[in-house]
Amino acid sequence: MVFERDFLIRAYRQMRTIRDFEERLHLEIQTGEIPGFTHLYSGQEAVAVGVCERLTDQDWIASTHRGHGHCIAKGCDVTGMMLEIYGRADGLCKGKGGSMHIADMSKGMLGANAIVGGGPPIAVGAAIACKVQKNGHVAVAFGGDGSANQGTVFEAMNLAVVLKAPAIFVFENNGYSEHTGADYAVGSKDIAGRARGFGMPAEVCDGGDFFSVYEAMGRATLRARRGEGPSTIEPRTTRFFGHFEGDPMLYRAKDEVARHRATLDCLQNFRQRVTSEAWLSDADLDAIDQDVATQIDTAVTTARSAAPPSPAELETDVYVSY
Amino acid sequence: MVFERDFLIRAYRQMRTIRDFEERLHLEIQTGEIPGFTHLYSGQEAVAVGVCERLTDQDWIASTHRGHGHCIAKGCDVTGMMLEIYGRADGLCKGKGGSMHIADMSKGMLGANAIVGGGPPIAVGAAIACKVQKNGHVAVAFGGDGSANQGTVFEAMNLAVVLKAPAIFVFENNGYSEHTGADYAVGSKDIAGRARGFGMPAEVCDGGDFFSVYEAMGRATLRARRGEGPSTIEPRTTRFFGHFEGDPMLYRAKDEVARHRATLDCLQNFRQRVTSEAWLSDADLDAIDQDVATQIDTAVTTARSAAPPSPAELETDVYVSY
Amino acid sequence: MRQLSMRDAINEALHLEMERDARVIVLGEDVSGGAGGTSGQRDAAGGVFGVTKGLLPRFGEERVIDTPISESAIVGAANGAALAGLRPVAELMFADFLGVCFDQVFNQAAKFRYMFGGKTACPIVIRTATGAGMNMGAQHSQSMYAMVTGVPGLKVVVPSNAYDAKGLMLTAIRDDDPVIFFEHKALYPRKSVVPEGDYTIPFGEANIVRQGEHLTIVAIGRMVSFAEKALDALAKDGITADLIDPRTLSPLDDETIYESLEGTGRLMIIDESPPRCSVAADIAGLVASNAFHALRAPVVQLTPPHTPVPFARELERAYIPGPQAIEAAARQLLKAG
Amino acid sequence: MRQLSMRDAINEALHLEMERDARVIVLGEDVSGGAGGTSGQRDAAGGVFGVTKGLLPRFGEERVIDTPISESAIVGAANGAALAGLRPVAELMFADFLGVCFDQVFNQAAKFRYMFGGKTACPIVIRTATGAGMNMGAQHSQSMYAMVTGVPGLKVVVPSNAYDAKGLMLTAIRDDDPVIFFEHKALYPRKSVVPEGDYTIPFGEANIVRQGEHLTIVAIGRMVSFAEKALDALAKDGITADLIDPRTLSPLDDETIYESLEGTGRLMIIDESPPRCSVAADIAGLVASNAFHALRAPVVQLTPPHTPVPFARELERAYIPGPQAIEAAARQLLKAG
Ligand SMILES: Cc1ncc(C[n+]2csc(CCOP(=O)(O)OP(=O)(O)O)c2C)c(N)n1
Ligand SMILES: Cc1ncc(C[n+]2csc(CCOP(=O)(O)OP(=O)(O)O)c2C)c(N)n1
Ligand SMILES: [Mg+2]
Ligand SMILES: [Mg+2]
Repeated sequence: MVFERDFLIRAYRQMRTIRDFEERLHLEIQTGEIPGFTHLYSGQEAVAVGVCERLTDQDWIASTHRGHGHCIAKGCDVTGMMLEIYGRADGLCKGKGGSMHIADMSKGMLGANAIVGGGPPIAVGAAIACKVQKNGHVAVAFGGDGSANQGTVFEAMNLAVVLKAPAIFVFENNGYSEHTGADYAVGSKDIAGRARGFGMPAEVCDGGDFFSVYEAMGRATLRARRGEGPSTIEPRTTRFFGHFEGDPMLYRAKDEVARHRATLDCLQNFRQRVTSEAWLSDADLDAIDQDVATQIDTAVTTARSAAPPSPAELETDVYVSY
Repeated sequence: MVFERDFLIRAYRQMRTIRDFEERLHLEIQTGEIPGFTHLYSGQEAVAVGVCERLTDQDWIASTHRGHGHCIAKGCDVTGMMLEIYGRADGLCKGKGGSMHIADMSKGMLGANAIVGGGPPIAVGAAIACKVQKNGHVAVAFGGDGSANQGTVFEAMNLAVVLKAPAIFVFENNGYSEHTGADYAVGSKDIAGRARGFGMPAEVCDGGDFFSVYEAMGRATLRARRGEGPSTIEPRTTRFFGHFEGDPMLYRAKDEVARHRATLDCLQNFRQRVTSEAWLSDADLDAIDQDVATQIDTAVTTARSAAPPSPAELETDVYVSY
Repeated sequence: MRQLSMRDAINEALHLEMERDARVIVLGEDVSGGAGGTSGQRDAAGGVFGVTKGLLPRFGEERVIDTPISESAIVGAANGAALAGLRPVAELMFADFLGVCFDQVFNQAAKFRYMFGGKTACPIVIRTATGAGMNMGAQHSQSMYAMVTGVPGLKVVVPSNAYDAKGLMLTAIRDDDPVIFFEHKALYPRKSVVPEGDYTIPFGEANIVRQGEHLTIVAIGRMVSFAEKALDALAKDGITADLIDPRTLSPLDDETIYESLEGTGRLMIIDESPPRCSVAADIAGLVASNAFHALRAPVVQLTPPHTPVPFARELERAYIPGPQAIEAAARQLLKAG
Repeated sequence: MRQLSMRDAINEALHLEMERDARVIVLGEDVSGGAGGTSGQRDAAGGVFGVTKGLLPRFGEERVIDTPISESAIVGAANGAALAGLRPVAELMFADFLGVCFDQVFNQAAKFRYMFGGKTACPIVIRTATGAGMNMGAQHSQSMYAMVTGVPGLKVVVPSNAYDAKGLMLTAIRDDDPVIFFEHKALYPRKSVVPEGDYTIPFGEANIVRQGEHLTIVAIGRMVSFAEKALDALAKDGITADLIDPRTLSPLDDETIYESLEGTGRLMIIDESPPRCSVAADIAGLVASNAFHALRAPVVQLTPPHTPVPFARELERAYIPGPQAIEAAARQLLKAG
């Protein structure tokens, strides 16, 4: 397997952007300036980017409460996102949605979703649209291990199989749903096996390794674009922060995050791989790091000083017409 | 395997009672005297009885829209049921429920259910109660092949696995959900495989053969009563009438029902088996047939002339107190 | 003039709009039927009430989609397909099944546009059978429209006759917002004059079914025909009323009600759903807030009692507000002051 | 006297009743937390709002049940366990999640007793966090109580303070009917005097929080404290009101409202949910029908607009009826005639 330099650079930049976005948010949240509650994606970057690098703006994704990574990977404007998270008038959703409801149809991003299991039926609908429109595009449903217990998700999976819809289910198994371990709540211990029970191919992959996710997604998109129906992939991954910002993580071993940061960091993994293969140099990557840091800083600075929505905005955008 | 005479007689009587109840209803419905719409169970008797002969009044079942067979097999009063289906004051539910809502807690019958997928979560709840009460009882969720696509059912299955609840899922695969074939709507072509995907043992059995169902249920109840958790069985069966009374069955091959009546009749199968094994004689069985015919006739006669509920009943039984 | 049943009128609207606009798809359980069956015959159902009959042969399997029993997936898929550019018409076989898919209705479809800052639309129609009167029991007979009328972002349609049903359905499919379209089971076979071809009825414009002077009656769905029967009886005593059929509950044409009240001063609302937080209560409340000075007597809310829908014929009959109850209540109201 | 937060008051009620009655179980997502975690620590959450903290260590895993994210199974299991003799308290983390389990609430729990001819009961409590004010966005901030108040067979409780919350929770668990218990997120940390030990507050008895002469204010949940603030300001101008907290919306103590209106003639209802088919509309409608002659001015329904709950601080603040809006509306109402 050989990868183009540009491809690798973009993939790394995307992952780094997510990481910086989230690590910075983690700090900014402590200032109290950011409203609501926020679920950070740090640690899982290889999944969002490994998946979305197989997609174009015309392909669709449906995301979750932990959606920032998916949004960035799918091409949403980073400053627009930051503005939205701060609840500003110029946010991607005019400040009306917030962290859990970022969407951008022009990028094929069907929306984060604050309802666990809300996204997969929507993704299958987008996949049906691709079929009707015969455009060769696909739709991806992101979900966590916890979402793999929600009935709506199974319905979506079966419907996709029945209709041979070009849908791909990505279950990011980060080991926890809120304060509960996947070992407990996922009775089968394995989500891929459930998907097979529904009649679709499914594979577990390494969510800490961009290339592993990218490869698995390649098989899934190929199948979907050929009209052969849906697939499932279950990347095993980890989150570096609590379920939401403020979570004391009493359910995790004290050193777990530190260990995972040391050993399961997908950005480190990526750097290691691409430099040891001599596909990219450390300098290449450092330059990206620099660049991204500036970009995120600008986004935060912009967002902090941006204007809130005017109260007149309260009653607009409910209907197209009423 | 040797069976007690009394056991066989009771099993046959139960199956015959269901058959006569339903075949008679099929006729009576044509008089226009029976309100609402009715789903007949004829053809599937071996399932209800094969399952319920493993249960006592202290075990629970949750039933479906096609519930008459389950009710009878679980011991509900046949005349009370007939009165209910006619909407009479002395019906099992005072005429307030009707065909799709017959229940009798004293018999461990948690209710028929007009919502596909309504019953399984309820059955799991009853199973949890058995666990809390440490009484060794179990709860069975009946459902059809169509119900195996409803998200609530999967949630119930996973929850039962997680809690090791003494629950048993019985998917009566009669090949159709309303006007749609299971081959189409059940994407995996197999329900048992789904159950395995959720982490519980599952087996397909012959729903036309009382003994096959009874054996499979034996394994499932043993496991449940031992505290080892839930199981699934998928009896393959057939219904002799339409989805509801009045269904012209355009989706079924013209001769399908006749063929199935000739070859897949669980009552004929049973008679054949027990007489060829010389466990019972034709005379034994004929006597039961006679007896049941009289019983059903009495039930219908009683129901036809029974009084309707008084309008004063409209506003009672909404709350225990309000 | 040609008469059509409400069933056929809606069917015709679906045909017309699918013909006109390739983005329209229909999906639901047994909307054609026969898939996976042994007869090989498709369109074996055309919907359990026959409303989607003939669509599959005409428009094919890709646009007329039979689904498993998975209501959350059905409505959710409609939502996703709408976001992706189609105009789906999803069938929810009975309105009572909102319980197994309500999230996709009120948290998703209703809120996308607002949450996403007005940058998208979700043009779906959810067609669903509503109402009591066929002894279908507590879980197949409910009038659920209050629950969706209360949800900002949804539009709610309850036609009372075949003519309106066709025109409102064409409006619904062309509307860019999510619409819940309630079809009363007892009205499906009821015929009225229905023109061929294309016509639309705007949302938010009540139909003044009759004009009169002594009271104002607002009736919803099937209750409109019952009110007409009652008014026929009352006419013999010279009692006449404005009979207002709102047709859409969201948006609601409350102005027409207020205007009528200026003349009559007396209001009766007839609603087939239980009384608490109902559309009847909603309208009574609106009037108490916005047309209080026009009122000359207490508002009468004629609804079933606060109970589930009973099964037995005698009980269900007592449950539903019928022509006689309406007539009696009207006479009572005219005495009140 | 001892002060407790509403969170701790409800927690205490749960402890007391689980102690007293072995049939009481608690189930829901993370009601203890830590199951399957790597720290080995159970009770790692005690509910995401901490309301069920300490129950697992005291009552064990069999009675304090952590579940997967499967709300239909949670409520359904509560139903089944209730039919089988237990008294389950199910936690629905946010009321907005009614969408994914509503069938088990309104088609099952609510209707068992009626459909089964009065021969059984379904004594469950569904505890759920309600309301806006924490910038949690459109899908985590709704006030859903109208939807369940409209359902015959359910009882609906919305406490406005810690004292009531404890007494109402004890009543709820002992009640033989299904109860939906809404806990406002913004009230969880709010303290009031809460006696130790056992006391119950009957359903269907409003609390007259203040007595006054110029108007009647009915306020629900968090709105009660806002109304108090407004009344404090109005008192400076000698304006006083009966402030009525219904505490339970079903059953509703409408009589107390009518009685108050006999004295004041003016009614304002403050409800945190959007206006259509809301509890505000319901009460306004009831008054229009049953206490019309007491009314001397149009009823004021003070609610958010017909929109989803917005995210941004400035918008959410404008969305929720606050003390200032209440004060202004009261002054307005006193001028109306
Ligand atoms: C229907 C529903 N139930 C519960 C919640 C509360 N909740 C939000 S995130 C979450 C855990 C999700 O776990 P998982 O799917 O593994 O995703 P992760 O948080 O690990 O990314 C829960 C229970 C919700 N938002 N929606
Ligand atoms: C939630 C819900 N969706 C749809 C229906 C309508 N409906 C009633 S029975 C049925 C088919 C059920 O098929 P299956 O589970 O195979 O049971 P069978 O009728 O074959 O016994 C359908 C779609 C319903 N009652 N509830
Ligand atoms: Mg997770
Ligand atoms: Mg079937």
